[in-house]
Amino acid sequence: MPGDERRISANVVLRAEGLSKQFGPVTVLSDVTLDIVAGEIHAIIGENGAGKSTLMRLLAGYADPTAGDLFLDGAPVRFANPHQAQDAGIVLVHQEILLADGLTVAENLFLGRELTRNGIVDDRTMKRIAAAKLAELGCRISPNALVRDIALADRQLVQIARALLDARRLVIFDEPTAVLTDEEVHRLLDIILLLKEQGIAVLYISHRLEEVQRLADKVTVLRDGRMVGTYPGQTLSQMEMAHLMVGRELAALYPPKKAVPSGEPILAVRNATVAGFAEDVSFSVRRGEILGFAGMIGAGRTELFEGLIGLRHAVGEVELNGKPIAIRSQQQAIAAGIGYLTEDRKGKGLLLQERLAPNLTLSALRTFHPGLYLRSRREAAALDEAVSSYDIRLKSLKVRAGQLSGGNQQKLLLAKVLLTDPSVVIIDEPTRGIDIANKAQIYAFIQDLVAEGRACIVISSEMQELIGICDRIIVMRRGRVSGEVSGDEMTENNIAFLATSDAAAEPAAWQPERSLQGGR
Amino acid sequence: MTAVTQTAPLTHEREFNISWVDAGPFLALAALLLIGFIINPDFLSVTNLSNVITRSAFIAIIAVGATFVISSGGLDLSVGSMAAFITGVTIMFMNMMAPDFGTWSIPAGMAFALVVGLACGLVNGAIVTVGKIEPFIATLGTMGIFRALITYMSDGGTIPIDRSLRDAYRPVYFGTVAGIPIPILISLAVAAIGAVVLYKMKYGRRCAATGANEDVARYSGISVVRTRTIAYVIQGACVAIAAICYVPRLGAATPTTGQLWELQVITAVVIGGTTLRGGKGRIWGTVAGAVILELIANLMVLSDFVSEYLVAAVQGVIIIIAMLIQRFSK
Amino acid sequence: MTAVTQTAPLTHEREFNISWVDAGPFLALAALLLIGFIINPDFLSVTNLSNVITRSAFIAIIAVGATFVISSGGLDLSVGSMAAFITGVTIMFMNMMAPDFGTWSIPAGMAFALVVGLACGLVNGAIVTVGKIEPFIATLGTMGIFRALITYMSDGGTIPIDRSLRDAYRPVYFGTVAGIPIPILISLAVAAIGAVVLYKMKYGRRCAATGANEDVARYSGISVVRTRTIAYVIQGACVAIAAICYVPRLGAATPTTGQLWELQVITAVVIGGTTLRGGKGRIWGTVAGAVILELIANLMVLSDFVSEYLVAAVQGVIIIIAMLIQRFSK
Amino acid sequence: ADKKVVAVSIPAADHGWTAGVVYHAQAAAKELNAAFPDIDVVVKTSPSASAQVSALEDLSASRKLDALVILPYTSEELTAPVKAVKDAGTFITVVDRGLNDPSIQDLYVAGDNIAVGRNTAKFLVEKLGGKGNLVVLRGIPTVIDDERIEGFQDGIKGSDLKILDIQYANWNSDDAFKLMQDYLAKYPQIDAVWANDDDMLLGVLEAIKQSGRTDIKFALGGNGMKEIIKKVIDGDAMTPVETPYPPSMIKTAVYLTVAHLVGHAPARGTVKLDAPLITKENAQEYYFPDSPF
Ligand SMILES: Nc1ncnc2c1ncn2[C@@H]1O[C@H](COP(=O)(O)OP(=O)(O)OP(=O)(O)O)[C@@H](O)[C@H]1O
Ligand SMILES: Nc1ncnc2c1ncn2[C@@H]1O[C@H](COP(=O)(O)OP(=O)(O)OP(=O)(O)O)[C@@H](O)[C@H]1O
Ligand SMILES: O[C@@H]1[C@@H](O)[C@H](O)OC[C@H]1O
Ligand SMILES: [Mg+2]
Ligand SMILES: [Mg+2]
Repeated sequence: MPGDERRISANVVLRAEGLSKQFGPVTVLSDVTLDIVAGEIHAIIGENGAGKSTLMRLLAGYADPTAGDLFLDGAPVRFANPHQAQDAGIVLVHQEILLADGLTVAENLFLGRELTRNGIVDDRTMKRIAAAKLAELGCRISPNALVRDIALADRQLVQIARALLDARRLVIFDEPTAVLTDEEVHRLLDIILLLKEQGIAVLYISHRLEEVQRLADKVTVLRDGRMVGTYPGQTLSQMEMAHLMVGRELAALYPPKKAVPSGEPILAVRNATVAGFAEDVSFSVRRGEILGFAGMIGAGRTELFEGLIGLRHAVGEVELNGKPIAIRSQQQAIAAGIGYLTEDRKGKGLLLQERLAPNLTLSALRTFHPGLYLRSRREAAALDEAVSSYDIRLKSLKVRAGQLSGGNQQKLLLAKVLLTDPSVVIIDEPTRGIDIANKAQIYAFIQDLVAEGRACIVISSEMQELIGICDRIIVMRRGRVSGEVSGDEMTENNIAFLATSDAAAEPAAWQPERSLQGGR
Repeated sequence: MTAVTQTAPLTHEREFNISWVDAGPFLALAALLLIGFIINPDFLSVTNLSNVITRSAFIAIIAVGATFVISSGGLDLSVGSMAAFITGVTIMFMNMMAPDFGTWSIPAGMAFALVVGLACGLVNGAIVTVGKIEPFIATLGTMGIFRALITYMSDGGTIPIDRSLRDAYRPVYFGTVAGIPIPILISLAVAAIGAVVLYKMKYGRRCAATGANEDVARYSGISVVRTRTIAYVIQGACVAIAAICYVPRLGAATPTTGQLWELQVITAVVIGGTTLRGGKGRIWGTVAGAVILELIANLMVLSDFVSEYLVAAVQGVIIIIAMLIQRFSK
Repeated sequence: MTAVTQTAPLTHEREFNISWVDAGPFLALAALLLIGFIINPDFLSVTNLSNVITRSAFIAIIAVGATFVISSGGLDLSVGSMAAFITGVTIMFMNMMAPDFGTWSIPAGMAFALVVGLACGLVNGAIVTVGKIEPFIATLGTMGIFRALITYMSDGGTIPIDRSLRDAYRPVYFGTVAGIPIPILISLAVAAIGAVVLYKMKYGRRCAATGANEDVARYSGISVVRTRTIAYVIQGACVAIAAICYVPRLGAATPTTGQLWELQVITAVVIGGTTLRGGKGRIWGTVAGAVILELIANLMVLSDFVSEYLVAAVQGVIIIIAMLIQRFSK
Repeated sequence: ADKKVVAVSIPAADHGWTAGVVYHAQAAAKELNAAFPDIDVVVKTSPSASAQVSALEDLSASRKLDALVILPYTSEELTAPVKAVKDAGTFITVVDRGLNDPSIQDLYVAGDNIAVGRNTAKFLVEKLGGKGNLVVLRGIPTVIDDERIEGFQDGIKGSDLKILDIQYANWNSDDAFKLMQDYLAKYPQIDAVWANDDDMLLGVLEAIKQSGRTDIKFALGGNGMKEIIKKVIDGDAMTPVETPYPPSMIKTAVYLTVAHLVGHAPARGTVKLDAPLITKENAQEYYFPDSPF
């Protein structure tokens, strides 16, 4: 079945033949052959670490293949750098956010290809185009905003807009929707269809298989760096895709729900306010309960919880196990037994240049290494244990955290937070950029950890996942709680209504989150 | 399902609050002028201010260059000794030309100074970018090299400018145009050009991007090597311009010329609001920073209650306070 | 098609495979020794090497502290004048105690020096972390302050140690244990302790994490303020230890004591392989760096082909070359 | 009537000798301000030549100066600025490091640097019997340093004294200590050392002491630092002589200048402090145990 279309048709923009990539002794990609056809949306799917991003980097000139060739319009080609690929009309939207924090949105959009008039940069035009491009994507941030001050989702949109400026032959989207809300995703998919109409080839990577199913004309599946095959898009069900990716039967995505817990609340929050982001939020969570927080990006959920655990300035009352506590720093939160797993695992979660063991114990230094000294043997054992119990896939225990694939980084982060033995675990976007098999595992972990008597709060922009795992969901809108659903009320419609109704009524006044100076 | 009604919406601050960040150094400057006036009313006399600002011109001009280097993510410790070196070779060049070309040797010498400055900058840039050596160390190395070269060329003594050129050259430092001292005009011109390049030209964007995030710059097709090297070359040109203005002031180059200027220059840049981590540079803040430094020194001379031994301490304290004003005006 | 079979199970390979990165400074050191020997065989004589390494002890000890500061993401320019300040007050303290307590005032003075060092470090740390001022500027400020204070306290003169204490104190610099000069032993001890703290203790983790990524550190419950402040305090303690060894060398503090040590210290740290951006520090590399610097100076005197005027230039060139060796041995 | 202003502009205390200058200048100011109610002596230090030029501008921009006593950081760079002050009608006293144009000064108070070098050299030629190996430590590249070296080289001319090596040690005891250690490592036979400043001599002596070498017969300095004069008084074998170059010359200069202003004694011309050899016999005259230098 692999290689439905081995002949070079006139429409093939880019052909990859026998591509392989090794990092030192480690082979991450071997013998991949691919035809990318103009006006076609070609999805690449595979588990975390299957080599998708690596393949895309080879195609767009960011890295050199160890073996294999590329053909542009049938002629062999070699991109010495991304610039040459860009000149050939090939652009890549990276999985990681690659923007300069200290520059404005417009400056980032046009970085390296500024428009000038008589040698002077034409800021007015660039800002205009930037605003227009962003609006097309449904992003309403100002082109003058500093990238440092805008939310992750907006950054992703800026990155997409940047690629679209240059889209001529082939646009590669590497998990563009991981950090986007459903609404933003819809808009992006429309734009991608528009690209297709214009005869532009699109390579599309996503772990959200429903998107793949909606969009893809062709689907190529990678497993462990090797091609499983290329298939016509519409014929594959999501289940079949998952099966091809994983190579075995998958159990259900969501674990079966346990009885609704009825214990005493562990954590109760009253009238919490984080200036500029969240106002007057009250809720409580019980032992054994999984509480969801839904809302659009910018609803203030992340900031609310960063406030509650002392990473931002916040006011309000917090009770833990019935006793009021004041948390002024993340240290105190950890000591009190509240663990927080950040949504920004690369920027705030892991030391990417550091090995795995130090990353694993970083939050738990105090308890894990009693006394002054590090217990390196204990640390090594803990890593072994984490690797096996969280099923972290790696090729060597000596790799740096940054070299793990996204899903495995997320598992490491989960292990890191749980090492502090929290009684309340707050997980912000638990499965962002995570493949379906890993997702199921992470859901199972969440289930396990509440089964041990902890409480878990899940913040997610994927309604499906909240509905799938939570006992109860609180919906936030513009910094306030707009409602709460549980049991049968937990439907996409209800949640969407609570999350957006007001915002939809007055879109002009609605500004996505922006970090305000008041914070910290 | 329980719906909660929405009360007043959260306020989001306006995008366009005239940025206090940029105003920081100017506020510090204003505070200093006020304090100076209280301590000694002569402080605000036209002569005094014009003297002080004229003096700050050297540091300001060099610091404009340093703003490029620092914003591109580099650092240059060699500027002081580079200034001495350029001053020295320029004077030697002019003296050599003087017998044959008379005062024409002054403009010729200026052009020569510029060429030498560009070359020195290129050397620094190449060591840092091609040699991939930490800028601190690379320019510490060239600092020693330039300083030693001038000591060697002067045989450990001074290199005075030819008497025949002295008077013709004098106005470059002591002259005025429309009442404004020429060095002030030159430093304003340098700053203005610097601002245009940094804020209004492609190169400026690339410079800031390189300093803000090298990977992003590289992925955006910006040559980090080229961008950073050019920053050092700009720095070299600025040092040369400062040297050109400097010659008539002291009339000689000595092995101690320009000593510790590098610290003043970096201080001016940082007081001006550019961070040493790289990223966006603030040219006008830098100029304000240079003036602030010179004003502090001036204040020390004009005020009488600080023991001469403690001058450095008081300066240190004032600089820290200026930075605090800077920071908390944010 | 090459299947990626996971054959051997994952093992914790020993952390101990000698990495070339770490070897860089030692290779540079070896190269230097070789060149030195070729130029002048006396270079490798026991007396000469022992002199030179003993001399490098101050810089090495201070630089161990600087490795902490730099790896935590800071910088300290004040170490030289802090050393002068501590030397001065310590001598004054000992002299004051001497009439009543005799040679007991020496250990008392040492303890006093340590306390002063810790306090100075705390001041630097607080300005940087609580005041949130760019370390470069903050410590440039305190550099002026310490220097001025010592000048003030000494009335600008030298502060010699009491004759009655001199001989008792002398061995701390000039003495040997088992043939090894005491300063060398002290600096090895300081480096060993530093290595344990940085590599084997929790604080070391916090320090490296803070320098590598402040956000990750904060989100992991590490207090950036506390960690970085502690690094400055460690630096203060190291400066105090260096000062304690320094006193008997010349028996006096002068306004020039410790001048430009800060540059040597930072150079040693960087030559040793720690990057100024923060993150991992390399204690033993730092020690090698300090020795390299002192060897270069020594080589300049022992060799005959460099004019006295050009010494600084040749040193600059050698430092750059050492960095290149360092870099390309990676 | 208005007070008469006497500005004293000197280098900052960057080594022992200049520290002595600052001490004596401040002492003079204090004494004179107390003694003469209508005289105002202000002392300003500058850490570099260009800072000193600035200080001159500042001093004369804000008040009329009746007199300026200046110890120029460097000669070349300060000549024109001092002339500008002079042209405004100020009485100029120059101390120690001369200006390039002597016609500017009304009064010149200085030591004799050539003599410092030459007298030391003469002593060595005589004591070593006109033959032997020398090493020399010099200060920083300035005219003063050059003059002393020149005087010294002049002094040994014609003898068989040989200068094995000469390097900068920046008038700094630490640098001198290291340099001397290196000289000792490099040369197996050294008969005498000359450091052209006593700060450096301190470092030299420590290095010699540590080495335990016996070949060095003399280690001499210059400047009249009290510790060294004490050695001469005590009959130290290695440092039996010294040349004076007292930082108190600044005090002399300030006193003379004020005397001129208040009309007690019109002072003009040159006061050259001699640099005779200080020996055990006359050392007491040069010994001031209470001065910081
Ligand atoms: N520089 C590197 N050195 C060593 N191994 C690397 C390096 N970069 C990537 N890898 C490894 O290559 C494999 C493939 O990574 P890649 O990022 O291509 O996966 P992916 O399919 O994009 O995964 P995800 O869905 O999580 O993004 C992973 O096992 C990763 O750890
Ligand atoms: N979160 C932190 N960030 C920075 N420094 C810290 C932090 N926690 C502790 N320290 C400092 O690190 C050093 C070791 O303290 P730590 O608490 O880790 O050891 P411990 O013996 O486990 O202490 P305790 O008994 O208080 O738990 C102390 O100086 C402490 O002040
Ligand atoms: O500063 C100089 C001093 O150190 C030297 O020894 O004597 C002359 C002075 O000018
Ligand atoms: Mg990927
Ligand atoms: Mg969020």
